[in-house]
Amino acid sequence: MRLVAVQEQDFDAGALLGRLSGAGTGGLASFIGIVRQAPDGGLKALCLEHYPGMTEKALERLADEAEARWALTGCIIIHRVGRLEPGQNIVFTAAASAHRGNALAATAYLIDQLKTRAPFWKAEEMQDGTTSWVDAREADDTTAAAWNTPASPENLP
Amino acid sequence: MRLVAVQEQDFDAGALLGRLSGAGTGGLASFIGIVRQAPDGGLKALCLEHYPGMTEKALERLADEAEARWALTGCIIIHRVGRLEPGQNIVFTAAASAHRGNALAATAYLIDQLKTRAPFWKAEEMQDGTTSWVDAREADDTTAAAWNTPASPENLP
Amino acid sequence: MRILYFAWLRERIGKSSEELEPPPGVDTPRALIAWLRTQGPGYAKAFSDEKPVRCAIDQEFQPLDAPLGRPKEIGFFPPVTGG
Amino acid sequence: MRILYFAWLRERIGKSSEELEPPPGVDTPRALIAWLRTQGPGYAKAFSDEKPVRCAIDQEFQPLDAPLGRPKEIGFFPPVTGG
Repeated sequence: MRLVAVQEQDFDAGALLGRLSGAGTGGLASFIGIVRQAPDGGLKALCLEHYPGMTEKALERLADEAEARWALTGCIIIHRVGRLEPGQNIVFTAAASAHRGNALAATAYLIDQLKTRAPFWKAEEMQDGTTSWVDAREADDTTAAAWNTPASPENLP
Repeated sequence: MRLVAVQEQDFDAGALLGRLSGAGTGGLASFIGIVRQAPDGGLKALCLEHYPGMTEKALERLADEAEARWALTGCIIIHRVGRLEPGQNIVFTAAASAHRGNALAATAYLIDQLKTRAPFWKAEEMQDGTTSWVDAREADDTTAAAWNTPASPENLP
Repeated sequence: MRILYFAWLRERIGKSSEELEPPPGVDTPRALIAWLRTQGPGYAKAFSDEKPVRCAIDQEFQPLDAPLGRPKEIGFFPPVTGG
Repeated sequence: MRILYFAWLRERIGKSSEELEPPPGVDTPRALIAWLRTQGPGYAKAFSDEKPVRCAIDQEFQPLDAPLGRPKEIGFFPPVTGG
Protein backbone atom coordinates (compact mmCIF):
# COMPACT_ATOMS: atom_id res chain seq x y z
CA MET A 1 0.00 0.00 0.00
CA ARG A 2 1.43 3.35 -1.05
CA LEU A 3 -0.30 6.68 -0.71
CA VAL A 4 1.32 10.06 -1.38
CA ALA A 5 -0.77 13.22 -1.48
CA VAL A 6 -0.58 17.01 -1.30
CA GLN A 7 -3.95 18.44 -0.40
CA GLU A 8 -5.79 21.36 1.23
CA GLN A 9 -8.27 19.23 3.18
CA ASP A 10 -7.51 17.54 6.47
CA PHE A 11 -6.68 13.83 6.70
CA ASP A 12 -8.23 11.14 8.88
CA ALA A 13 -5.27 9.52 10.67
CA GLY A 14 -7.35 6.61 11.97
CA ALA A 15 -8.65 5.70 8.52
CA LEU A 16 -5.16 6.02 7.02
CA LEU A 17 -3.66 3.74 9.67
CA GLY A 18 -6.41 1.22 8.97
CA ARG A 19 -5.34 1.08 5.34
CA LEU A 20 -1.77 0.14 6.33
CA SER A 21 -2.86 -2.71 8.58
CA GLY A 22 -2.50 -5.51 6.02
CA ALA A 23 -1.14 -9.04 5.75
CA GLY A 24 2.42 -9.38 7.01
CA THR A 25 2.29 -6.15 8.99
CA GLY A 26 3.44 -6.50 12.59
CA GLY A 27 4.22 -2.87 13.33
CA LEU A 28 2.69 0.35 12.14
CA ALA A 29 4.24 3.68 13.08
CA SER A 30 3.04 7.17 12.26
CA PHE A 31 3.86 10.81 12.76
CA ILE A 32 1.52 13.79 12.62
CA GLY A 33 2.87 17.33 12.43
CA ILE A 34 0.56 19.93 13.93
CA VAL A 35 0.60 23.74 13.70
CA ARG A 36 2.01 24.76 17.05
CA GLN A 37 0.95 27.97 18.73
CA ALA A 38 3.87 30.28 19.51
CA PRO A 39 4.69 30.52 23.25
CA ASP A 40 3.35 34.10 23.25
CA GLY A 41 0.14 33.08 21.50
CA GLY A 42 1.00 35.38 18.61
CA LEU A 43 0.52 33.00 15.69
CA LYS A 44 -2.73 33.37 13.74
CA ALA A 45 -2.03 30.88 10.95
CA LEU A 46 0.58 29.24 8.76
CA CYS A 47 0.23 29.61 5.00
CA LEU A 48 1.79 26.70 3.13
CA GLU A 49 2.87 26.97 -0.49
CA HIS A 50 4.39 24.21 -2.63
CA TYR A 51 5.72 23.46 -6.12
CA PRO A 52 2.97 21.42 -7.78
CA GLY A 53 4.32 18.47 -9.72
CA MET A 54 7.77 18.61 -8.20
CA THR A 55 6.40 18.06 -4.68
CA GLU A 56 4.60 14.85 -5.60
CA LYS A 57 7.72 13.54 -7.35
CA ALA A 58 9.88 14.36 -4.32
CA LEU A 59 7.47 12.63 -1.93
CA GLU A 60 7.21 9.54 -4.17
CA ARG A 61 10.99 9.33 -4.16
CA LEU A 62 11.12 9.47 -0.36
CA ALA A 63 8.53 6.69 -0.23
CA ASP A 64 10.63 4.64 -2.71
CA GLU A 65 13.72 5.09 -0.55
CA ALA A 66 11.95 4.17 2.68
CA GLU A 67 10.33 1.08 1.15
CA ALA A 68 13.67 -0.12 -0.21
CA ARG A 69 15.63 0.54 2.96
CA TRP A 70 13.23 -0.97 5.52
CA ALA A 71 11.26 -3.68 3.72
CA LEU A 72 7.97 -1.92 4.31
CA THR A 73 4.58 -3.47 3.66
CA GLY A 74 3.23 0.03 3.09
CA CYS A 75 3.77 3.74 3.64
CA ILE A 76 1.85 6.99 3.50
CA ILE A 77 2.93 10.63 3.13
CA ILE A 78 0.29 13.37 3.17
CA HIS A 79 1.12 17.07 3.32
CA ARG A 80 -1.43 19.82 3.55
CA VAL A 81 -1.11 23.21 1.85
CA GLY A 82 -3.01 26.46 2.20
CA ARG A 83 -3.90 28.30 5.39
CA LEU A 84 -3.70 26.30 8.63
CA GLU A 85 -4.43 27.55 12.14
CA PRO A 86 -2.74 26.43 15.39
CA GLY A 87 -3.88 22.95 16.39
CA GLN A 88 -4.57 21.87 12.81
CA ASN A 89 -2.74 18.98 11.16
CA ILE A 90 0.00 19.77 8.62
CA VAL A 91 1.66 16.51 7.70
CA PHE A 92 1.26 12.76 8.14
CA THR A 93 3.90 10.08 7.59
CA ALA A 94 3.38 6.42 8.35
CA ALA A 95 5.13 3.14 7.66
CA ALA A 96 4.14 -0.49 8.12
CA SER A 97 6.54 -3.41 8.35
CA ALA A 98 6.80 -6.93 9.69
CA HIS A 99 8.99 -5.58 12.52
CA ARG A 100 8.53 -2.57 14.78
CA GLY A 101 12.05 -1.16 14.39
CA ASN A 102 11.64 -0.84 10.64
CA ALA A 103 8.26 0.87 10.90
CA LEU A 104 9.54 3.35 13.51
CA ALA A 105 12.75 4.15 11.64
CA ALA A 106 11.01 4.60 8.28
CA THR A 107 8.41 6.94 9.78
CA ALA A 108 11.13 9.13 11.29
CA TYR A 109 13.11 9.00 8.02
CA LEU A 110 10.13 10.16 5.99
CA ILE A 111 9.44 13.23 8.14
CA ASP A 112 13.14 14.12 8.55
CA GLN A 113 13.79 13.91 4.81
CA LEU A 114 10.56 15.66 3.86
CA LYS A 115 11.67 18.71 5.86
CA THR A 116 14.70 19.27 3.65
CA ARG A 117 13.89 17.55 0.36
CA ALA A 118 10.32 18.46 -0.54
CA PRO A 119 9.46 21.90 -1.97
CA PHE A 120 7.14 23.39 0.64
CA TRP A 121 7.39 26.89 2.13
CA LYS A 122 5.69 28.25 5.23
CA ALA A 123 4.70 31.84 5.95
CA GLU A 124 3.57 32.87 9.43
CA GLU A 125 0.57 35.15 9.74
CA MET A 126 0.73 36.80 13.16
CA GLN A 127 -2.03 38.19 15.39
CA ASP A 128 -0.50 41.67 14.96
CA GLY A 129 -1.19 41.54 11.22
CA THR A 130 2.39 40.93 10.04
CA THR A 131 3.32 38.01 7.81
CA SER A 132 6.80 36.59 7.34
CA TRP A 133 8.38 33.63 5.62
CA VAL A 134 9.78 30.98 7.94
CA ASP A 135 13.55 30.50 7.72
CA ALA A 136 14.93 27.03 7.10
CA ARG A 137 16.44 25.44 10.19
CA GLU A 138 20.01 24.24 10.02
CA ALA A 139 19.11 21.52 12.55
CA ASP A 140 16.74 20.01 9.98
CA ASP A 141 19.61 19.64 7.49
CA THR A 142 21.76 18.01 10.16
CA THR A 143 18.99 15.61 11.15
CA ALA A 144 18.22 14.66 7.55
CA ALA A 145 21.91 14.16 6.71
CA ALA A 146 22.50 11.93 9.74
CA TRP A 147 20.51 9.16 8.02
CA ASN A 148 23.40 8.82 5.55
CA THR A 149 26.15 8.27 8.11
CA PRO A 150 27.48 4.80 9.01
CA ALA A 151 25.95 5.13 12.50
CA SER A 152 22.58 5.91 11.00
CA PRO A 153 19.61 5.39 13.27
CA GLU A 154 18.26 2.16 11.84
CA ASN A 155 21.13 0.38 13.57
CA LEU A 156 19.85 1.60 16.91
CA PRO A 157 16.73 0.76 18.90
CA MET B 1 -2.99 14.04 28.73
CA ARG B 2 -2.09 10.60 30.04
CA LEU B 3 -3.91 7.39 29.26
CA VAL B 4 -2.74 3.91 30.27
CA ALA B 5 -5.02 0.91 29.85
CA VAL B 6 -5.05 -2.89 29.69
CA GLN B 7 -8.20 -4.09 27.98
CA GLU B 8 -9.79 -6.88 25.95
CA GLN B 9 -11.57 -4.62 23.47
CA ASP B 10 -9.94 -3.00 20.47
CA PHE B 11 -8.83 0.64 20.48
CA ASP B 12 -9.60 3.42 18.01
CA ALA B 13 -6.20 4.82 17.02
CA GLY B 14 -7.70 7.85 15.27
CA ALA B 15 -9.74 8.88 18.31
CA LEU B 16 -6.72 8.34 20.60
CA LEU B 17 -4.48 10.48 18.42
CA GLY B 18 -7.13 13.19 18.45
CA ARG B 19 -6.96 13.28 22.25
CA LEU B 20 -3.19 13.97 22.13
CA SER B 21 -3.51 16.89 19.73
CA GLY B 22 -3.59 19.68 22.32
CA ALA B 23 -2.08 23.10 22.92
CA GLY B 24 1.69 23.16 22.57
CA THR B 25 1.82 19.94 20.59
CA GLY B 26 3.82 20.18 17.36
CA GLY B 27 4.48 16.49 16.80
CA LEU B 28 2.49 13.40 17.56
CA ALA B 29 3.99 9.95 16.99
CA SER B 30 2.38 6.57 17.47
CA PHE B 31 3.06 2.88 17.14
CA ILE B 32 0.54 0.07 16.69
CA GLY B 33 1.56 -3.57 17.17
CA ILE B 34 -0.51 -6.00 15.12
CA VAL B 35 -0.79 -9.81 15.34
CA ARG B 36 1.31 -10.95 12.41
CA GLN B 37 0.45 -14.08 10.50
CA ALA B 38 3.33 -16.59 10.44
CA PRO B 39 5.00 -16.91 6.99
CA ASP B 40 3.45 -20.40 6.63
CA GLY B 41 -0.01 -19.14 7.58
CA GLY B 42 -0.05 -21.48 10.56
CA LEU B 43 -1.03 -19.04 13.30
CA LYS B 44 -4.67 -19.16 14.39
CA ALA B 45 -4.50 -16.71 17.31
CA LEU B 46 -2.38 -15.23 20.07
CA CYS B 47 -3.63 -15.55 23.64
CA LEU B 48 -2.37 -12.75 25.85
CA GLU B 49 -2.22 -13.08 29.62
CA HIS B 50 -1.05 -10.43 32.09
CA TYR B 51 -0.54 -9.73 35.80
CA PRO B 52 -3.48 -7.49 36.79
CA GLY B 53 -2.42 -4.64 39.03
CA MET B 54 1.28 -5.02 38.36
CA THR B 55 0.82 -4.41 34.64
CA GLU B 56 -0.91 -1.08 35.12
CA LYS B 57 1.79 0.04 37.58
CA ALA B 58 4.54 -0.97 35.14
CA LEU B 59 2.90 0.93 32.27
CA GLU B 60 2.33 4.04 34.40
CA ARG B 61 6.01 3.97 35.31
CA LEU B 62 7.03 3.81 31.64
CA ALA B 63 4.74 6.77 30.93
CA ASP B 64 6.32 8.69 33.84
CA GLU B 65 9.81 7.99 32.48
CA ALA B 66 8.92 9.02 28.92
CA GLU B 67 7.20 12.23 30.06
CA ALA B 68 10.19 13.20 32.20
CA ARG B 69 12.80 12.39 29.58
CA TRP B 70 11.19 14.03 26.53
CA ALA B 71 9.04 16.91 27.83
CA LEU B 72 5.88 15.36 26.45
CA THR B 73 2.55 17.14 26.28
CA GLY B 74 0.88 13.74 26.50
CA CYS B 75 1.27 10.01 26.05
CA ILE B 76 -0.85 6.89 25.69
CA ILE B 77 -0.15 3.20 26.27
CA ILE B 78 -2.88 0.65 25.58
CA HIS B 79 -2.29 -3.10 25.60
CA ARG B 80 -4.92 -5.66 24.74
CA VAL B 81 -5.24 -9.06 26.44
CA GLY B 82 -7.23 -12.18 25.62
CA ARG B 83 -7.46 -13.97 22.28
CA LEU B 84 -6.34 -12.01 19.20
CA GLU B 85 -6.30 -13.23 15.61
CA PRO B 86 -3.81 -12.27 12.88
CA GLY B 87 -4.43 -8.73 11.66
CA GLN B 88 -5.87 -7.57 14.98
CA ASN B 89 -4.30 -4.80 17.05
CA ILE B 90 -2.30 -5.76 20.16
CA VAL B 91 -0.70 -2.61 21.47
CA PHE B 92 -0.72 1.15 20.99
CA THR B 93 1.89 3.64 22.18
CA ALA B 94 1.83 7.33 21.35
CA ALA B 95 3.59 10.49 22.47
CA ALA B 96 3.01 14.17 21.82
CA SER B 97 5.57 16.92 22.20
CA ALA B 98 6.39 20.40 20.98
CA HIS B 99 9.09 18.88 18.76
CA ARG B 100 8.98 15.88 16.44
CA GLY B 101 12.20 14.24 17.63
CA ASN B 102 10.88 13.97 21.18
CA ALA B 103 7.55 12.50 20.09
CA LEU B 104 9.24 9.93 17.84
CA ALA B 105 11.85 8.91 20.43
CA ALA B 106 9.33 8.61 23.27
CA THR B 107 7.01 6.45 21.16
CA ALA B 108 9.85 4.07 20.33
CA TYR B 109 11.00 4.08 23.97
CA LEU B 110 7.53 3.14 25.23
CA ILE B 111 7.18 0.11 22.95
CA ASP B 112 10.80 -1.02 23.43
CA GLN B 113 10.54 -0.85 27.23
CA LEU B 114 7.06 -2.36 27.35
CA LYS B 115 8.41 -5.49 25.64
CA THR B 116 10.78 -6.25 28.51
CA ARG B 117 9.31 -4.45 31.53
CA ALA B 118 5.57 -5.11 31.54
CA PRO B 119 4.17 -8.47 32.69
CA PHE B 120 2.45 -9.82 29.58
CA TRP B 121 2.80 -13.34 28.16
CA LYS B 122 1.80 -14.58 24.73
CA ALA B 123 0.76 -18.09 23.76
CA GLU B 124 0.43 -19.09 20.09
CA GLU B 125 -2.56 -21.15 19.05
CA MET B 126 -1.69 -22.84 15.75
CA GLN B 127 -3.93 -24.04 12.91
CA ASP B 128 -2.80 -27.62 13.66
CA GLY B 129 -4.35 -27.41 17.14
CA THR B 130 -1.13 -27.05 19.14
CA THR B 131 -0.56 -24.17 21.56
CA SER B 132 2.79 -22.99 22.85
CA TRP B 133 4.13 -20.14 24.93
CA VAL B 134 6.21 -17.62 23.03
CA ASP B 135 9.84 -17.40 24.17
CA ALA B 136 11.28 -14.04 25.14
CA ARG B 137 13.59 -12.58 22.51
CA GLU B 138 17.10 -11.63 23.55
CA ALA B 139 17.01 -8.88 20.91
CA ASP B 140 14.22 -7.18 22.86
CA ASP B 141 16.43 -6.99 25.96
CA THR B 142 19.27 -5.53 23.90
CA THR B 143 16.97 -2.95 22.30
CA ALA B 144 15.44 -1.93 25.62
CA ALA B 145 18.84 -1.68 27.32
CA ALA B 146 20.29 0.48 24.55
CA TRP B 147 18.13 3.40 25.76
CA ASN B 148 20.37 3.56 28.85
CA THR B 149 23.68 3.89 27.03
CA PRO B 150 25.42 7.25 26.49
CA ALA B 151 24.74 6.99 22.73
CA SER B 152 21.05 6.47 23.39
CA PRO B 153 18.74 7.16 20.48
CA GLU B 154 17.35 10.51 21.55
CA ASN B 155 20.67 12.04 20.55
CA LEU B 156 20.10 10.83 17.02
CA PRO B 157 17.61 11.85 14.36
CA MET C 1 1.38 -14.85 51.62
CA ARG C 2 -0.39 -14.82 48.27
CA ILE C 3 1.54 -16.56 45.48
CA LEU C 4 0.59 -16.04 41.84
CA TYR C 5 1.63 -18.09 38.83
CA PHE C 6 1.49 -17.01 35.22
CA ALA C 7 1.79 -18.56 31.74
CA TRP C 8 3.32 -22.07 31.72
CA LEU C 9 4.04 -21.93 35.46
CA ARG C 10 0.30 -21.50 36.03
CA GLU C 11 -0.46 -24.35 33.63
CA ARG C 12 2.02 -26.78 35.19
CA ILE C 13 0.99 -25.99 38.77
CA GLY C 14 -2.66 -26.05 37.79
CA LYS C 15 -3.73 -22.89 39.60
CA SER C 16 -3.26 -19.16 39.13
CA SER C 17 -2.86 -18.24 42.80
CA GLU C 18 -2.94 -19.56 46.33
CA GLU C 19 -2.32 -18.50 49.95
CA LEU C 20 0.69 -20.27 51.45
CA GLU C 21 2.79 -19.82 54.56
CA PRO C 22 6.33 -20.98 53.78
CA PRO C 23 8.40 -22.26 56.71
CA PRO C 24 10.88 -20.02 58.56
CA GLY C 25 14.18 -19.64 56.75
CA VAL C 26 12.58 -19.14 53.34
CA ASP C 27 14.05 -15.67 52.86
CA THR C 28 14.43 -15.27 49.09
CA PRO C 29 12.32 -16.11 46.04
CA ARG C 30 14.92 -18.78 45.20
CA ALA C 31 14.44 -20.41 48.62
CA LEU C 32 10.68 -20.19 48.12
CA ILE C 33 11.04 -21.97 44.78
CA ALA C 34 13.07 -24.74 46.46
CA TRP C 35 10.32 -25.20 49.03
CA LEU C 36 7.49 -25.06 46.46
CA ARG C 37 9.26 -27.76 44.46
CA THR C 38 8.54 -30.16 47.38
CA GLN C 39 4.80 -29.40 47.37
CA GLY C 40 3.81 -31.80 44.58
CA PRO C 41 4.61 -33.02 41.07
CA GLY C 42 3.06 -29.95 39.36
CA TYR C 43 5.33 -27.65 41.36
CA ALA C 44 8.33 -29.89 40.78
CA LYS C 45 7.70 -29.74 37.04
CA ALA C 46 7.02 -25.99 36.98
CA PHE C 47 10.19 -25.19 38.91
CA SER C 48 12.43 -28.02 37.62
CA ASP C 49 14.63 -25.38 36.00
CA GLU C 50 14.96 -22.00 37.72
CA LYS C 51 16.65 -20.34 34.79
CA PRO C 52 13.50 -19.26 32.93
CA VAL C 53 11.71 -18.25 36.15
CA ARG C 54 11.24 -14.58 36.97
CA CYS C 55 9.50 -13.08 39.97
CA ALA C 56 7.85 -9.97 41.34
CA ILE C 57 7.58 -9.13 45.05
CA ASP C 58 4.54 -6.98 45.77
CA GLN C 59 4.24 -6.34 42.03
CA GLU C 60 7.84 -5.17 41.50
CA PHE C 61 10.29 -7.22 39.43
CA GLN C 62 13.02 -8.62 41.72
CA PRO C 63 15.96 -10.97 41.24
CA LEU C 64 15.51 -14.50 42.64
CA ASP C 65 18.04 -13.70 45.37
CA ALA C 66 16.33 -10.52 46.58
CA PRO C 67 15.36 -10.47 50.27
CA LEU C 68 11.82 -11.80 50.48
CA GLY C 69 10.74 -9.74 53.50
CA ARG C 70 7.07 -10.06 54.44
CA PRO C 71 5.34 -9.45 51.13
CA LYS C 72 1.60 -9.50 50.62
CA GLU C 73 2.08 -11.00 47.20
CA ILE C 74 4.72 -12.78 45.16
CA GLY C 75 4.36 -13.68 41.49
CA PHE C 76 6.31 -16.28 39.51
CA PHE C 77 6.35 -16.24 35.71
CA PRO C 78 8.54 -16.74 32.63
CA PRO C 79 10.32 -13.81 30.93
CA VAL C 80 7.71 -11.38 29.63
CA THR C 81 6.65 -11.40 25.95
CA GLY C 82 4.19 -8.54 25.57
CA GLY C 83 4.10 -5.79 22.97
CA MET D 1 11.71 28.21 -20.96
CA ARG D 2 9.19 28.39 -18.16
CA ILE D 3 10.52 30.01 -14.98
CA LEU D 4 8.69 29.61 -11.68
CA TYR D 5 9.12 31.62 -8.48
CA PHE D 6 8.05 30.59 -5.00
CA ALA D 7 7.64 32.14 -1.54
CA TRP D 8 9.35 35.53 -1.14
CA LEU D 9 10.94 35.30 -4.60
CA ARG D 10 7.41 35.14 -6.06
CA GLU D 11 6.31 38.06 -3.89
CA ARG D 12 9.26 40.29 -4.80
CA ILE D 13 9.06 39.52 -8.53
CA GLY D 14 5.29 39.86 -8.45
CA LYS D 15 4.48 36.75 -10.47
CA SER D 16 4.54 33.03 -9.93
CA SER D 17 5.74 32.03 -13.41
CA GLU D 18 6.61 33.31 -16.84
CA GLU D 19 7.98 32.18 -20.21
CA LEU D 20 11.39 33.70 -20.94
CA GLU D 21 14.15 33.06 -23.46
CA PRO D 22 17.47 33.99 -21.84
CA PRO D 23 20.27 35.10 -24.17
CA PRO D 24 22.96 32.66 -25.39
CA GLY D 25 25.71 32.10 -22.85
CA VAL D 26 23.29 31.72 -19.91
CA ASP D 27 24.35 28.16 -19.14
CA THR D 28 23.80 27.78 -15.37
CA PRO D 29 21.08 28.81 -12.92
CA ARG D 30 23.57 31.29 -11.46
CA ALA D 31 24.04 32.90 -14.86
CA LEU D 32 20.27 32.96 -15.32
CA ILE D 33 19.95 34.75 -11.96
CA ALA D 34 22.51 37.35 -13.08
CA TRP D 35 20.51 37.99 -16.25
CA LEU D 36 17.14 38.06 -14.43
CA ARG D 37 18.56 40.66 -12.04
CA THR D 38 18.74 43.07 -15.02
CA GLN D 39 15.06 42.58 -15.92
CA GLY D 40 13.61 45.06 -13.42
CA PRO D 41 13.63 46.28 -9.83
CA GLY D 42 11.50 43.33 -8.56
CA TYR D 43 14.01 40.86 -9.99
CA ALA D 44 16.94 42.90 -8.68
CA LYS D 45 15.41 42.82 -5.21
CA ALA D 46 14.48 39.13 -5.33
CA PHE D 47 17.95 38.10 -6.47
CA SER D 48 20.03 40.77 -4.67
CA ASP D 49 21.58 37.98 -2.57
CA GLU D 50 22.05 34.56 -4.19
CA LYS D 51 22.87 32.82 -0.94
CA PRO D 52 19.31 32.01 0.10
CA VAL D 53 18.26 31.09 -3.46
CA ARG D 54 17.76 27.44 -4.39
CA CYS D 55 16.67 26.03 -7.74
CA ALA D 56 15.19 23.04 -9.49
CA ILE D 57 15.75 22.18 -13.15
CA ASP D 58 12.83 20.25 -14.59
CA GLN D 59 11.60 19.66 -11.05
CA GLU D 60 14.87 18.25 -9.67
CA PHE D 61 16.90 20.16 -7.07
CA GLN D 62 20.18 21.33 -8.63
CA PRO D 63 23.09 23.48 -7.44
CA LEU D 64 23.24 27.00 -8.89
CA ASP D 65 26.29 26.00 -10.93
CA ALA D 66 24.70 22.94 -12.52
CA PRO D 67 24.63 22.90 -16.34
CA LEU D 68 21.35 24.48 -17.40
CA GLY D 69 20.89 22.46 -20.60
CA ARG D 70 17.57 23.03 -22.38
CA PRO D 71 15.05 22.59 -19.60
CA LYS D 72 11.31 22.90 -20.00
CA GLU D 73 11.07 24.41 -16.55
CA ILE D 74 13.26 26.03 -13.92
CA GLY D 75 12.11 26.98 -10.43
CA PHE D 76 13.70 29.47 -8.03
CA PHE D 77 12.84 29.46 -4.33
CA PRO D 78 14.25 29.85 -0.81
CA PRO D 79 15.36 26.81 1.25
CA VAL D 80 12.36 24.58 1.87
CA THR D 81 10.45 24.71 5.18
CA GLY D 82 7.78 22.04 4.95
CA GLY D 83 6.89 19.33 7.41
